[in-house]
Amino acid sequence: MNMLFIYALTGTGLFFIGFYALIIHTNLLRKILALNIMGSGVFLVLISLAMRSGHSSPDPVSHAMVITGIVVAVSATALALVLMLKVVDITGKPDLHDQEDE
Amino acid sequence: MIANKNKSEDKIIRLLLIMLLTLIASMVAYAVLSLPESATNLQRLVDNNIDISGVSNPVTAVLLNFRVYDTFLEMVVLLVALLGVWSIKEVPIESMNDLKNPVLDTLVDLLVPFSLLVSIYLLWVGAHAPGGAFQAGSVFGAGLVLLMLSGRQPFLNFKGLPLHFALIISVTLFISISIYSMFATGELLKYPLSQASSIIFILEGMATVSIGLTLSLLFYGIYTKKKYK
Amino acid sequence: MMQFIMTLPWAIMLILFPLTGAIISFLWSKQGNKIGLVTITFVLISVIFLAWSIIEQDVYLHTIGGWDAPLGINLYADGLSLVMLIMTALVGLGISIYAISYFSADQSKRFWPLWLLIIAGLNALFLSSDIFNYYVALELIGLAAVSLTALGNTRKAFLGAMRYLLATLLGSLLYLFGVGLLYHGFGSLDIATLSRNVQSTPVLWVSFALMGGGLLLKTALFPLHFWLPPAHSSAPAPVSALLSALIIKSSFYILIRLWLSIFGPLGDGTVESIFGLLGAGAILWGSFQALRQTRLKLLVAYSTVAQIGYLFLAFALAMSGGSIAWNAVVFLAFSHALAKSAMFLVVGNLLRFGGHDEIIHLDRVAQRLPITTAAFALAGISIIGLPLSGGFIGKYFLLESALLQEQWGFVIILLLGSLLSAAYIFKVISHFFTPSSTPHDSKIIPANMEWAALLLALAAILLGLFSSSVLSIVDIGSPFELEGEKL
Amino acid sequence: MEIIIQIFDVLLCIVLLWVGWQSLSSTNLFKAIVLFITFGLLMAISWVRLNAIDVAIAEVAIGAGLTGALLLAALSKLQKTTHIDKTSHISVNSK
Repeated sequence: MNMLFIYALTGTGLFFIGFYALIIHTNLLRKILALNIMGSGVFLVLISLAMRSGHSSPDPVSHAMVITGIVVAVSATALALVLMLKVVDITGKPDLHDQEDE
Repeated sequence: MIANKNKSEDKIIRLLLIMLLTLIASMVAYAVLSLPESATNLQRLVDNNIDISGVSNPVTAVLLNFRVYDTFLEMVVLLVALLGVWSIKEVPIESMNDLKNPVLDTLVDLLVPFSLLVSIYLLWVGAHAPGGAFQAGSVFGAGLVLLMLSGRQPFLNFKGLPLHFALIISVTLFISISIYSMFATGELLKYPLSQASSIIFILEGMATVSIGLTLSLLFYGIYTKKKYK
Repeated sequence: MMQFIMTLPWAIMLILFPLTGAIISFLWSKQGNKIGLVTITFVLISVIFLAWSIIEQDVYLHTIGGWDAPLGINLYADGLSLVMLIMTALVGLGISIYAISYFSADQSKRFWPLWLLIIAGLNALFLSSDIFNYYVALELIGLAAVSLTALGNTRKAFLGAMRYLLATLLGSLLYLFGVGLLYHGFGSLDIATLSRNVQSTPVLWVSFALMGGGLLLKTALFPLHFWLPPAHSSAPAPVSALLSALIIKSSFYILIRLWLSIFGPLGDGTVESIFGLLGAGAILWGSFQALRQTRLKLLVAYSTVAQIGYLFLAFALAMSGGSIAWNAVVFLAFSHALAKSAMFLVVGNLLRFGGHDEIIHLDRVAQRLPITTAAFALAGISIIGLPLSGGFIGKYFLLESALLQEQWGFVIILLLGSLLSAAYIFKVISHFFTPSSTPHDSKIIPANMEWAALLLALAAILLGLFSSSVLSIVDIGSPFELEGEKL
Repeated sequence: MEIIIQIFDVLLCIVLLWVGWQSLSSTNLFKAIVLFITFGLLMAISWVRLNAIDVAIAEVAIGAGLTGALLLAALSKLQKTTHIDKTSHISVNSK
């Protein structure tokens, strides 16, 4: 087996570790961290599989996708954090459980 | 999730979740391992066309030429994120952050010009070596963030309409080049062969400015003192 | 002259107009209303001309940058994309007309750039034929939609927006993972190339599971709908309207596209059956929940959960029934977009009028807001699927398809679903006519807010009357023939 | 030489998973974020190993640097606000 596949497997592992954390944590900051780890997992899968070619250099389209993905991720993280701070402002705590819900 | 009503019930749910996710993860892993070792991707096509793309770094060729439309929309995503942050939270450009630290100050004095230098270098080499607008822009943005962390106000003398113009300069340039290319070549974002490298360079330069400013302002939106309404 | 007009790149203008409008409204925020209306009018004109040229000259195909797919990205519009674009422009116009009076000056400044960017994103998405480009467009739409949800500026709106953001980001990541695997498995991001390359391997089905899972979450199919009611019921009225009418359709559209050209031809019927079951579940659960609600806005939001179910029933029925069921999907999606946006605008009017949306406390609305009442009634007719409306055509096709295939379970679900939706719609309408036990003050509703709702509802009815011309548009490029059959 | 690289690969992957998991399970939020930044730097190392220098540069500046700064700024806000809101909580609720 090509050694590069272990990076792909690690990426898969990171994605699902993040997925698990996203579901069980109630703290919004942790949920945002979990989403970021999941994203890194996807990127790792993409980049490691890009190395499979016999060429000296890896596939540039995967790299371009990941660079785009990293910028999307940071934008989404910023929006999520601002929204989280707003939620904390109003409810006093960083989670989605609101006593005022009927 | 169901909160601490019942600890053991909670434990069972977690166990089931772990089992379910492990099952899915192993199926994904199986699929990944089943991929053949010889690649099926677009690398050969990129290699074959790189000579007429205007740059020699294949990643830059993909981002700024072959799939430049993705990058166009990506610039719009950055703008959306910033508009979103500004719409959720009023960001006062004028407010001062009182975080003076002499050690940090000296460090910042050195680091910020350095980051600007690195950013320009990355922009410059992007055409033929690793680097390009996204990297240059993010290094530029990181430099601005450092500046803010040291209590400096990079946007104090540069706000309002000029700042807004700087933020949209990249998307505006993409729109202009879209229109220009429709007239010049009849195809969206197709560059005339002789102008390809200069158009890519201008696009990258403006994208660097927009990315750097947007990323640092996204940070500023969180970092700055909140204002109660 | 006509020839010249037809050769103009209307599809590209559909993307560039709203982008330009968004930038101008960002720089010149005081004039947001005017810029917004002008932009949406241009979008509508572009759609009309694009439709005209597609009807005359067959499908639209444009290679961006002069690089043909799979190296580059192609814009592609057939009948299905065209109907989605028309839907976006019509609903967009209605919402824009409403929004000019709805928002305060401060909110309006934030609303217009983001809303115009959403229109640009939707148009880009419906015109694209590249799975990674879909991802970027989805993120664009998702982030803007979340920001607009938060514009509600209430406790519930922020909580709803936060939940929505987490759900939509998770959906995007699942989708992106699938894109990565599909790309490395079959060497392309272009749908047409992929449909030629794919084989039924583990990679194919795992990427479908990931992409499909992400898209179902974004489309809020039962039981992944948990984020929808809080977000759709707490956003400002025009935003609720655009969320329910347009945003969830964008991920659903990608799902149809992927299914028809990449995964469907290799499927063995399992996926369709699962979708059918989930759809049935959505119809029953959503309708029951809608019936239980005491607040009108939540009722309308749960009704969306139910209506999404119908879209997925069609998946199951199209398995062997073919194009009748797919036509049903188009009518259901289109008529739901028109009727549901009308309903949310009506709720917005009622909230402003009486300051609340408690159904039992509605106070002689019919006498005091006749246009709004008419809008709700007409939209209700389409949602229930009463004859001649757009919703009727959709449900009729579904029923016909189910009967032809002797799928009695689905027949019962369809009838039960209509009965339940009739129940919750009439429950609301009956309170429109009665005085409330606690009479309350009322505020004046600007005429354009009433008429925007009525026009959208009317369009939902007209859709049924013009069903044959819509059908002929949908057929262009035969989007519903599986790729295998085309060859 | 080959075997050393292979050992390095395996070690890096194990450390990535471990740091990722630690970051998500740490009880202390500050520690979680610091671990996340470490995770970003480790990711950058694996990008270099995978011949993705372009991605590595973007990762260091954005993944580790800017995202880390965003998270730390948010955390400091979070801790301030949750302290303040212990008192203002009631007034918010009674609205």
